Amino acid sequence: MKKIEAIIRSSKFEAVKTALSEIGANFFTFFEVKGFGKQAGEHVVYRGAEYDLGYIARMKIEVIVTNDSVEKVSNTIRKAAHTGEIGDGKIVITPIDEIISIRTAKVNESAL
Amino acid sequence: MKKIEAIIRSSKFEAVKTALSEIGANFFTFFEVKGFGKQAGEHVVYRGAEYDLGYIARMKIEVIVTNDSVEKVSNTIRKAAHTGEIGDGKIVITPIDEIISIRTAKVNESAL
Amino acid sequence: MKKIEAIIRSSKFEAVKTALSEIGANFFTFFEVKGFGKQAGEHVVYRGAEYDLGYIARMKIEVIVTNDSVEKVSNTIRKAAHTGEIGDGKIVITPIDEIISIRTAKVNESAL
Amino acid sequence: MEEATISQELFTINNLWVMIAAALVFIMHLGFACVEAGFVQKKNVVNILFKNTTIPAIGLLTYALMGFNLMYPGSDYAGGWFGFAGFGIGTDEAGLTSAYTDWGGYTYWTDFIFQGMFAATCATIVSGAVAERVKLIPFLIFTTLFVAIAYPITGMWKWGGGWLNELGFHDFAGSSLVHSVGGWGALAGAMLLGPRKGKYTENGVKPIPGHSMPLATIGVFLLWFGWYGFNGGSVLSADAPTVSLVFVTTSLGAAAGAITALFTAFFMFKSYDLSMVLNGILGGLVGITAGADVITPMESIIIGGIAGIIIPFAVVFFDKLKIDDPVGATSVHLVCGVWGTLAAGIFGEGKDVVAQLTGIAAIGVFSFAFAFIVFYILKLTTGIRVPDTEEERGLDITEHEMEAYKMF
Amino acid sequence: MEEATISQELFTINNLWVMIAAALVFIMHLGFACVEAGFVQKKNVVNILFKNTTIPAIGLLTYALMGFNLMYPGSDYAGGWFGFAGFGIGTDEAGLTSAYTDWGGYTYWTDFIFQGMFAATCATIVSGAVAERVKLIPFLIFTTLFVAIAYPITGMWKWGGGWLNELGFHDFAGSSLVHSVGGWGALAGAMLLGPRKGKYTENGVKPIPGHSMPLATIGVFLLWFGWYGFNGGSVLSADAPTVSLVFVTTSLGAAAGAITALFTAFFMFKSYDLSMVLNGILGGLVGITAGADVITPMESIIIGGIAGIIIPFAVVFFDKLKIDDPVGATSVHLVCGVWGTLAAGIFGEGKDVVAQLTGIAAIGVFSFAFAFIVFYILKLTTGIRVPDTEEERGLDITEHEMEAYKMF
Amino acid sequence: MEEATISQELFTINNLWVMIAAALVFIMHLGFACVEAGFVQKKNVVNILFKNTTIPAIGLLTYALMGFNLMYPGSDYAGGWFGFAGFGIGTDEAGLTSAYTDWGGYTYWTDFIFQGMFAATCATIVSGAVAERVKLIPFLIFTTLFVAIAYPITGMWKWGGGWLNELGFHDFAGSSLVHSVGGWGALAGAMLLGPRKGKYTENGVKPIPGHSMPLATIGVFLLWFGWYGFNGGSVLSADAPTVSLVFVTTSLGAAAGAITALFTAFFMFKSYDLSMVLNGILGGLVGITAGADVITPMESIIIGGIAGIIIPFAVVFFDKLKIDDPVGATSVHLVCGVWGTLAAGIFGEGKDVVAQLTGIAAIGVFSFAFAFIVFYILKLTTGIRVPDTEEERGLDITEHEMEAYKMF
Ligand SMILES: Nc1ncnc2c1ncn2[C@@H]1O[C@H](COP(=O)(O)OP(=O)(O)O)[C@@H](O)[C@H]1O
Ligand SMILES: Nc1ncnc2c1ncn2[C@@H]1O[C@H](COP(=O)(O)OP(=O)(O)O)[C@@H](O)[C@H]1O
Ligand SMILES: Nc1ncnc2c1ncn2[C@@H]1O[C@H](COP(=O)(O)OP(=O)(O)O)[C@@H](O)[C@H]1O
Repeated sequence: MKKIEAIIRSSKFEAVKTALSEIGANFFTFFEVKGFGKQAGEHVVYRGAEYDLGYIARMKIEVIVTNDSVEKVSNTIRKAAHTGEIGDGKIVITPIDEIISIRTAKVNESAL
Repeated sequence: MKKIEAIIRSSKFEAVKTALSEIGANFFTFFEVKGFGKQAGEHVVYRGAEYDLGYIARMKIEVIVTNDSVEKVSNTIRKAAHTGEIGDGKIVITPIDEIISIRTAKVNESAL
Repeated sequence: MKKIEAIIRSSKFEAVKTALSEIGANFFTFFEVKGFGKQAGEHVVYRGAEYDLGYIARMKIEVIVTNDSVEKVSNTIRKAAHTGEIGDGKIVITPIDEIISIRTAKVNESAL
Repeated sequence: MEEATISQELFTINNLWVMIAAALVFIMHLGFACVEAGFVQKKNVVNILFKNTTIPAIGLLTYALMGFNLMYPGSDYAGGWFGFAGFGIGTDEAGLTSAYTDWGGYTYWTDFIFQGMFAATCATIVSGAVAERVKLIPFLIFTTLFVAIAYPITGMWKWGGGWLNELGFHDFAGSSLVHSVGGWGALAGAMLLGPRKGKYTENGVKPIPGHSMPLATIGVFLLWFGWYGFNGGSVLSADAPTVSLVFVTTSLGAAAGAITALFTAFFMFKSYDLSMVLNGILGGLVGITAGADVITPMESIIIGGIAGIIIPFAVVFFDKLKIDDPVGATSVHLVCGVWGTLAAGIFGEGKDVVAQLTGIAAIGVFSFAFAFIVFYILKLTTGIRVPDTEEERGLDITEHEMEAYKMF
Repeated sequence: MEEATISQELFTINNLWVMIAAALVFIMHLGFACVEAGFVQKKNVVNILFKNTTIPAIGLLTYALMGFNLMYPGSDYAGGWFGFAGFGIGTDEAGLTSAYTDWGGYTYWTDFIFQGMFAATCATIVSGAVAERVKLIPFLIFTTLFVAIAYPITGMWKWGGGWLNELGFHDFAGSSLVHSVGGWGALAGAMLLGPRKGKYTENGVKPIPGHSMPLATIGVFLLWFGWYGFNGGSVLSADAPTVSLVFVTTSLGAAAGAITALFTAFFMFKSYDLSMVLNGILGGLVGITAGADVITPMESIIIGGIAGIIIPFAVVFFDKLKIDDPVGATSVHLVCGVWGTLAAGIFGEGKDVVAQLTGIAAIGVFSFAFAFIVFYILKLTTGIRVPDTEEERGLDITEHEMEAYKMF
Repeated sequence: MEEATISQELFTINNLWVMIAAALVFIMHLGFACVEAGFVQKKNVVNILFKNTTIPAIGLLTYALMGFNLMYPGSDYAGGWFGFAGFGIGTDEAGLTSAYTDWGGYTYWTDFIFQGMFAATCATIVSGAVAERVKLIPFLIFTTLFVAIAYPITGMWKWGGGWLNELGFHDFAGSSLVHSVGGWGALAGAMLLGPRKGKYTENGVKPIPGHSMPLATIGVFLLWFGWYGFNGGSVLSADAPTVSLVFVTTSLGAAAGAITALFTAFFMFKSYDLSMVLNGILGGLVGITAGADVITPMESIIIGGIAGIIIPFAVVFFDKLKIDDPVGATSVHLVCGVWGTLAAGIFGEGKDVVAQLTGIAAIGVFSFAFAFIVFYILKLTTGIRVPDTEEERGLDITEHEMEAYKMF
């Protein structure tokens, strides 16, 4: 089993959600993050002084998937979150040892 | 060393915190996340249009533990966060290479 | 490739950001978390009852780095975030299987 | 009604001031809404705003339907205890002239609107104390009955010319008739509901902090602002010496309450506690209200100052009794309302402490009993408390399917 | 101008009340700012605040420059349809005496400031309906033209003594002249702009909830508060019977709107919807405004109550038409404004339904056409809608390079 | 005191207006609280609210204790520079009649409460400039001394009939006597404290944005609203021509300040900067305050407009000097206060620029010196700045053990 973490543009969240649900990946967790990257942060002016917020507001999505759906899910996210302009974000795939369902106490595949 | 990540109901956070402290696991990090899962999101009405928030507000807890306490900690979380109804959440155990204490520069077991 | 996760004092965020950019590590993701640890939470009084917030507001930084820069980056964070007083936080290094750039679809080193 | 004794000009001025005062009292409803919303948790904000928006509407409508005629039944008393001049409002030509009242102060319509704005405040006071756990509809039923029946009846005893008035009881603008009436209702509600989950633990009181201090502060300032209408308008004319004295005593009472609450809270809790200073201001205002017209500015500082000292002790006291009041309504309105009524007897020239105590007791017994019985019947029938799971998830989602903030 | 017929005292009182009323109308601009800011998404809050802060400034300045003299051209009419007394404001001694107006109500300056405060409200109404997607500068250009030209022209038809006044059209404080004028502008803007992205999907309406209910609630209360000046001041004197009646009808209209909107929304959506109660209050207030001086309190409950029932239907109706109005301005100001104008004809003694319908239609055609043409020209030239990417990221960052909240 | 020369009716009207004006000035304290809270970081919100809640309380109490009698010592002057009529307030029958003042405007109590509401504003101005780093208790000590001693002394020079009054210095409602006095205190405090950590870096100014633009906007609107009492009440009667002119000049000054600040900021920073528009409104209001009674509406547009242009330059100027003022108090109150005082001399008929400059200088020297010395002594004794770690963690937790928001 793998954990797929995607850092995407906040504005692409709805598109990714829809795309995931179309391939039947309805379970995931997400939260707001901020990112430094090649894309410059927001340029901001406040009371006469300009500055760069530095970061961009982004959304992080975490999905735990079985090994054989890793590629499908990560491809789906990538396509849905893609604009082609700098700042699209990254998908990171990390190993997991075990996943346990709190409700059923079942583990791994059967925990999903 | 392992990282235990638990995605639980926000309303169970206090119970989990108490349970963890009872077994001496006083160190952890947590933050708010939102989750899509089998449990339907909140049903919401706004100015005459109904919709589903889709997600549920949840809490994510991250604890780094030594290998031999993985089971105790994960069991403790599971029991404290359990209601038996859909939406209880998941516990994920992932490998870590190293943990370093910023204060002491010690690593692994002695970093905790 | 590795993921470096650092849980630091919020007040040290600017220092860490500057230190990272000095060594050329300009790409990372961060978000607010709360931490329980040896450092006691904020002591708070509200309408005549005292209590402990329990947690401390902290910042979590996540950087994906190539294997050979792990040490440089983690040392940099550690030094910049260091105060020597209890509550400085932890740096955790975890393995990753793959990182994909959403914009270019390139993987691993070339995804950064 | 006798011949008009004042000029049309004075009549117009007096009437104008009482109308403006009514508008100022109206803004107190926003003050209450902000204070209570600020002092509850984020997950119950829509619920408290819903109540505080609905209450003035219910208050005005029921007051038009029956409250006004219960409170001011004219000569149609049952021994000064009860009277009713019939449903609905309306007047003839006389109601619009300076002959309408003895002192020629204002028109019938002005009379109604000024009194109507007062009526709803006592229900609003209750809403703060029962916040975060009371069921919406039973609470609104309680509100309707409390505003339509209980408030006008005790109000009549004094302001309607009833038996307390005969007795020499003095309550200028309602430390008792408004604030402690609301406070007794709050106490009954909080007692019957029980505390919020997790407030009183084995390890003592676990505070449940309000979600927004700016909101609470806005509310307190708006209440103070509206109080110039509440007290100043209660002169029922624009009479320069009296109204201006009332402005001064009201202001100094509030200021003194702020400062003494600050120091008392500091000595008790070793902390500069904004929530206590805010409650101290309100305590000072409530305390000054019964006697604002009959005391000197120096006495107003003493009365308001004592109210500010009372507040932190009262908060701790109710917590000791495990009576959970999220916004401190019982401390502010009940305790300081009683104190203020007493103070008017102690400091007010020619006022009678015994009459004050009689009034406090009579109003207290009636209001508490009324509220207790209504809440109790509701508890047995509809239930008055939301299920634990709803309390945990918050009333905004469970009762209103809405979130107060959408910050992401 | 005839001889002064009233005493200096009455003149001073009348003038004082109209000035205070002007200040109350001013605070309505803060009310609008809060309602609209509360009902938009967090990412567009600075933008809406910017507009609502700029609009009263533009309104006052253009009204001084030309609006006042377009609306009150004196006897210098073109058949009661158009007149202009020249640029700028200023007066002689007579403008400051009780001889200034027939009824001796107030000075020239008071006249100007009271009317000037009204002027900007209609542009503010538009800003809510076009929120979250309109380009800033074209919108401000529209605002300037709408306030400087369109509002004064229809205003003159009635209040300036023009043809609608001759016809017996009754619009006491502006259900039509202010609210539906703003509402028609809002409709034109919302139609030409199109809905916000993602609002109307294949699966039906996807609500885009406002970011802060407390802010919206503060706004509604402040509007209600200011309405005492809006309606009460429109008596144009402190005349006790009329102003106090207006206070009562205004209050009961708002209260009735709240309660009927609550129940209507509950039966329609099975939910205690705070946003509907808030809109119900505003609907009740708008509804009562045309006839507040000529109806009984009981009738005001009916009129406000019907407005409260209309609101949820109107909101659903505009959503059916895919006309996206983030704050409900069209439902509140346009639909209830039309209803209120009609109601003044139905309930007001001696008022003429046909004249009311004529007024509604004439004002509607002119205001809608004016707004449509201006927005249309702007659409063809500067464009009126921000690019999709800016809409996604929010206008605060893209148009103002600023964030509304800095919560971290 | 001479015989009363006006009717009881006029006396009552005048008195009523000044009382209402006092209530409007009161609400300015909420305005200040909101502006300052909105412009500071989230971690310092409780602290600034605490100060802004405490300041009016301290102001009213010390003004009752001694301020009023320092500012209005009657005939008991030391050469027009200093006088003191003794501790406490109180009056006899005469103080409540129309004979109280020459113009028969109001009662002694009204006099006190209107002046008392003014007094605290100057300390509030300081609190904004020293926000986010000043120690609470030393600041409150400063406040007490500044309000109780410094403000009344310079106030007496003009309004108490002292030497500046003899000289022909004109400051209608306090561009100098209130705003620049506060501004000088702000400057002294900000200079002695030094900037917030991280504000001025090698790479230039690093802005520290305020945490809530809605809060700041609410504050500015409330200040504008209250200014109708501040300026309108300073007529000290309800005199129709003067008060209505003041309403117009005040409104147009604020409006012009908004628009010119908008464009100036746009040309300087290429951005539609809400914070500058808000400051522009305040600048316009401060600018208009000295001469609001002696200028024409057209001149008010010029004066307010110039103030709006000044604001962005002043903000940049103080940043150049590394004087860190989180809310812009020095730009708004000091710079525009000086400008407004000068403008009253330039535009006001029969006013004397030299007298204006003398007043500006004398008041400036005294106020700045007083504030500087008090802050300096406090710096040497208690210290005036919180430790760096407390500044980093925020004053809410470290000084108040409380959080402003509990959003989770
Ligand atoms: N090395 C990294 N470690 C962690 N997060 C990263 C890293 N590189 C990029 N990110 C995240 O991805 C976001 C997008 O990256 P950016 O370089 O701006 O554009 P792109 O993904 O198109 O190359 C960043 O804002 C940041 O949140
Ligand atoms: N595959 C997954 N990947 C990431 N998070 C998940 C996954 N499945 C569930 N979750 C998280 O767990 C929460 C609970 O899951 P849900 O299916 O609603 O109930 P249950 O855990 O009882 O089966 C979800 O809201 C989501 O945050
Ligand atoms: N075992 C752990 N698992 C997860 N997070 C931890 C763990 N231990 C500490 N932390 C995080 O690190 C922060 C600092 O730890 P603390 O024990 O207070 O001080 P120090 O790092 O100086 O030993 C905590 O607030 C918490 O967020």
